[in-house]
Amino acid sequence: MSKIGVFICHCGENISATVDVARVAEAAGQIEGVAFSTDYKYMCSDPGQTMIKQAIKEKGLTGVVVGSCSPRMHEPTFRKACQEAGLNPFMCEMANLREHCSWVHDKSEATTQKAIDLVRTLVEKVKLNKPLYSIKVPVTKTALVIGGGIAGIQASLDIANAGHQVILVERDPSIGGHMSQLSETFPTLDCSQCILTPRMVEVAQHPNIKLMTYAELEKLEGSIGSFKATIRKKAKSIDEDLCNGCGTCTTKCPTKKIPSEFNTGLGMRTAIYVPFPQAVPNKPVIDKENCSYYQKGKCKVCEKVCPTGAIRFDQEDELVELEVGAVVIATGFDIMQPSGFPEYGYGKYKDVITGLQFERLASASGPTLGEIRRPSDGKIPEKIVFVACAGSRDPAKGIPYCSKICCMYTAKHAMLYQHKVHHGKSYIFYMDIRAAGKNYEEFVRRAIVEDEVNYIRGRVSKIYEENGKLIVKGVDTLSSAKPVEIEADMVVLASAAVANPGAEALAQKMHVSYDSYNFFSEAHPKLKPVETNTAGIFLAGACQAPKDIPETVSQASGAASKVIILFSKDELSRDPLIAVVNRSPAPVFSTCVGCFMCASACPYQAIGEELITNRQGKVIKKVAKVNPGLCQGCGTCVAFCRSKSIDIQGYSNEQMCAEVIALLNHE
Amino acid sequence: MTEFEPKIIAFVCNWCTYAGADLTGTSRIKYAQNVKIIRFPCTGRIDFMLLLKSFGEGADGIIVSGCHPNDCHYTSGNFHARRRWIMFRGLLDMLGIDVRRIQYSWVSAAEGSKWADIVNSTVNTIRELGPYTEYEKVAGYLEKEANQ
Amino acid sequence: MDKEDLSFKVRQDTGVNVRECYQCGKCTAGCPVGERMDLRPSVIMRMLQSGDRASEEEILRSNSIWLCLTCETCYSRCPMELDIPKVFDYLREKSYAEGKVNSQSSDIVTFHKSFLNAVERNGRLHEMSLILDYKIHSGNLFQDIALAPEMYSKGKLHLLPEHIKDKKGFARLFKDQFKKRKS
Amino acid sequence: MKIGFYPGCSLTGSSREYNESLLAIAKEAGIELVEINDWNCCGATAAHNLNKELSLSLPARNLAIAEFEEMDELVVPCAACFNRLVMTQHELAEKEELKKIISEKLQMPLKNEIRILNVLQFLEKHIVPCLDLLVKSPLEFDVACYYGCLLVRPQNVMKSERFEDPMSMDTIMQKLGANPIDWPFKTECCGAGFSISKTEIVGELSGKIVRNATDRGAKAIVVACPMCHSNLDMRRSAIDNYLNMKMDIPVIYITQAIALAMGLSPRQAGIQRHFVPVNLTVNR
Repeated sequence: MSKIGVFICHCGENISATVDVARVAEAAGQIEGVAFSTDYKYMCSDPGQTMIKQAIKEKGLTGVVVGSCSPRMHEPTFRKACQEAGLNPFMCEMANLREHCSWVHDKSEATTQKAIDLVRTLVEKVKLNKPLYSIKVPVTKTALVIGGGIAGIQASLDIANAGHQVILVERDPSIGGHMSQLSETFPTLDCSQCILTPRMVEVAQHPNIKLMTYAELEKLEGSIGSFKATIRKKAKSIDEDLCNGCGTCTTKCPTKKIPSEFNTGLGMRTAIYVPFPQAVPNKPVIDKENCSYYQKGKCKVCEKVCPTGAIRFDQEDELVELEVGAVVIATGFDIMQPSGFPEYGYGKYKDVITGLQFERLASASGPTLGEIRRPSDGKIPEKIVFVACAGSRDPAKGIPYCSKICCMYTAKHAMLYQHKVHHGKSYIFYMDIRAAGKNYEEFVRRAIVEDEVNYIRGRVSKIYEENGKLIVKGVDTLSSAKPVEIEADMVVLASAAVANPGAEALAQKMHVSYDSYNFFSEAHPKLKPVETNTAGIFLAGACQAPKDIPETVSQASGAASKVIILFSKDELSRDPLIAVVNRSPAPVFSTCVGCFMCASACPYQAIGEELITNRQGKVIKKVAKVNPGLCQGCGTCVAFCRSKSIDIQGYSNEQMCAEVIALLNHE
Repeated sequence: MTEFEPKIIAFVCNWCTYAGADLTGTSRIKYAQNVKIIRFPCTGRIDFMLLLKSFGEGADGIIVSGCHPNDCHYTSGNFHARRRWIMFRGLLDMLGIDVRRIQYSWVSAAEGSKWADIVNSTVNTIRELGPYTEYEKVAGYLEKEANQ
Repeated sequence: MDKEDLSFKVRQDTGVNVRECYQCGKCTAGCPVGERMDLRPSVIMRMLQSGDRASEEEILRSNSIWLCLTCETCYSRCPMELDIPKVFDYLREKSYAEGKVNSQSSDIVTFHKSFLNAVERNGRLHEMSLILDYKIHSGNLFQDIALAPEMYSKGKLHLLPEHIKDKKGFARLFKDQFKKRKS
Repeated sequence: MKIGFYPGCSLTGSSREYNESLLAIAKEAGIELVEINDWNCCGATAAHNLNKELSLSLPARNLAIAEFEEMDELVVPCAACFNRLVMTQHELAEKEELKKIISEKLQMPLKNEIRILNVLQFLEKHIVPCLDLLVKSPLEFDVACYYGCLLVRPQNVMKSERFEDPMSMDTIMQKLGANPIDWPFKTECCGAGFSISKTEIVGELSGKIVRNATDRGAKAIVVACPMCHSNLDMRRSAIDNYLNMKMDIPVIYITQAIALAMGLSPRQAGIQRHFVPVNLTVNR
């Protein structure tokens, strides 16, 4: 005979404001098998927990139901409390009276009645709960970091320096990410590559870091502590051990007119190429789509000139399987192609460019060696217009959010322009200046006051070309919305920061959730900003939302420390809410008929065979057996089993039925 | 005369819809009291016999909701659920249960308002359909199932 | 929103919630007649947000609402997809009904009225009568005097109007339409 | 093939040539445009400036008539009329109540289902397919296709893709052998209904359009709207005043262009009715 304790929480006023908690506790007391029932202002508080512990001891409770917030919030808290009082933690269940009741309904009889129903349902369930013992999993102390931008670099270095193994996977031929494309960085105007490249080299040389460039995640299985990752190493068509990075091949390659991704199409590269001089690793790859050998079957110039004979045309993609204990996603962001802006003529007029393209123009390593020259005719622009919020804060273009970094980099762009073109005039059309950050506001003021950048508050409606000039039709909303028309030589659009094109697919491979803009979702907006809702997978940088460098670096270190904390233990305990095949005494052994429908349905290949033999060792019966190490407890097998021989601990058929019945029969 | 208040059970998965419904709460979006949630690890876990059971026990309507396609926390549970749901519809016809009494949907952890909409629209649909009365039929069927 | 606010009435009639406007000014920036307006589109949206009676009066008496060409450029580019032309339609109708038409716009309104008169009379627009009616009411007797003969010579003007047959049914459409107007 | 036809007031007067050329090319293509019986003025800008109900009831009457005559397509060559009719159909489709009121006022049933075609849609659907056969004397010169406001905006109702840089007219002109230039004023406003009341505004706005087209080497501006045409053609003096120089680029209707390409005589195309002399044989 079970003795259940029911504890109803007011959650301050959050529940008690719309639910008559006293009545809920009272009604719960009437339920058969309930030995104790009460309500209290804050069940999660110390006194609240003590109240539960005492009741368990004094009343000898066999099960506990806490009617309070969502189990996703406090289930661990209360289960721990029960454990401390000597009750098996899995004998404690929570009725969600806040998120699913008091917060979504108005104060009324029906609301209180619903609360009572929810509590009764869980009481009936907990009656059927069985003590469970968590499963121990060993921790593989190797971290997988996906993305080799500043976020991935920082996370890798931190984890590696803590003495753990790191595998850093980068999609492109070199690490460095967007930061390596930037000219100077706000608010200090120090050269981006000067501060980044040492870190890149450190990564390459670190004994604990295994670098895999030109590679992508193919598959991720398993769970926290013991993931199995499959990486696709795309064929670089060179033997990395033989190649010494002399660069002869890249200089000799006849196919020279390929728009360079690194220079955002403003410069050219060859078919066999190193994306940029400081690339890490500084070894080339062959771009098959553009290589005349792969396309037309002849050329092989690189092979002829290579002093070490490192070219491998027959090289194929390679799939590598890795055991890792944790994953850090640091895949960064992309910028919205302003082709969504017919009124601004991007793609139509050569001299309308994006902010990232301007970075390359301003960069000493860029196509113009740092001189601001417009793409169309190489002329130095006398008048330049910057358009902030090009795509951002623009629901009509599908991006209602603020990209956060544009205000600062646009101020920086204008500043750099003024420093390089002294007689030039620069204008920035903006809606608001968002410069919250250490020394940010001061930076913007400097641009306005000292560098005489002209800020005009208003959006641009149209940009068109008329005899060699770009006519920018804007407005000054701060002087009775006077229309402003500027004849500019060049226009820079601060195009919105968006999620990487591959983000959605990647999220699905790893089963982490993502928002409607395909940015990865953190586990809690405030208290778990680097965790995902999948244990053991963490977030760093702009893959979670637009971020500037300082923020990215701090989040990366945050993610790294989470990994290090995880690796500080040798084994983890996992919830035992997994599938089991029933066993019964001879001669039945199990109701399982060995059809293995379950095995075919299992997404984790967690179900194998078990042979039941008699004393003579003769096989009498073949039944299914769940491998507790692999089973994740989804329960798909349960729904498939026709003989009802397999069940999920904690979500058993019996328990679910009890819930259904309890929920429906209240009169 | 008071309006018919349907009894509706929601079978939802722990990772997407349950969290989505939590978000509805945190965003203080109001919806009808008629729907009560039972938490499952995954829609793949849901044995559709449980749905019949619910009708047998006097439910007027049911919501089944989990992760969007490809977003399943367990890779493919929601696909299995979908396939079984399609087979299950046939059975519903056989038992003369109006398919509209079951709302099959996807609600992610980020779709708090969508959850509220689904609840309210389902409640309205069921109100129009009126109470479900033929439990005996279902109960009978379930017994047969059990005895096999 | 106060039920007395003009913004409230605007929302009721047009479904446009002026609070959604965040004053980026893109509407004004692209407006073909923005330069000439006394109150530019974005300013009018701002004044509507204020809920200030004096501003509302100013809007209804403004020249801008009549200068608007309803070319829909503002609407097509508004980041918030606010139907500003629809708002202006409402403001014009109200301004006209309450006899608050700005003096500088009188010729525009006169033209519109003459146009409708011509239509009311014949069911179809007879350009000759339109021009005559307009000249009489606006007083610009000599404007376009050069144009008419050439139009006539090119067969673009008929001396006699075409009439539609169902005059009664058609008249019904105009019944009571302009009673509201104070004179 | 019979298709409903709503000429609208301008086509019976100031833009007769539009009407004439349209009917001429339809005839060539073997298409009969049936003028709907006893149609009335759509109310144009005037109505929706002064009186919402009229701005709906006037166009609605024509829709009702067309539906009564069991037309499933209604061609409305005048861009202004087209805009009013489509906007009305849209508004009434959204507001069932309003539709009832208007329908009662009309004392006519109103299904509000008829498909309304503007001239470009009509040409694309019914004329373009047979152009290859009918084009006799290709127009081999640069043209500036000018769409104006009413054919493309509001884009959510007009369902216009590329509303900033429409191409439908350009493609048709290409089929006629002409070379449509890429220019930024395709959908800028010409001054519309201010032709008479605020001529100086028309002078400025149309002036900018005419100048840009000329600067970019167009030999003619092609239009599909009587208001645009009268502003760019009949108001040329106001334009010249604004630009203080004489602009002689002619303005022709797309239908006239087709007529000429089909080898019809300038007279059949109504060319002689223009204020700005059209002489397009120059650089053949």
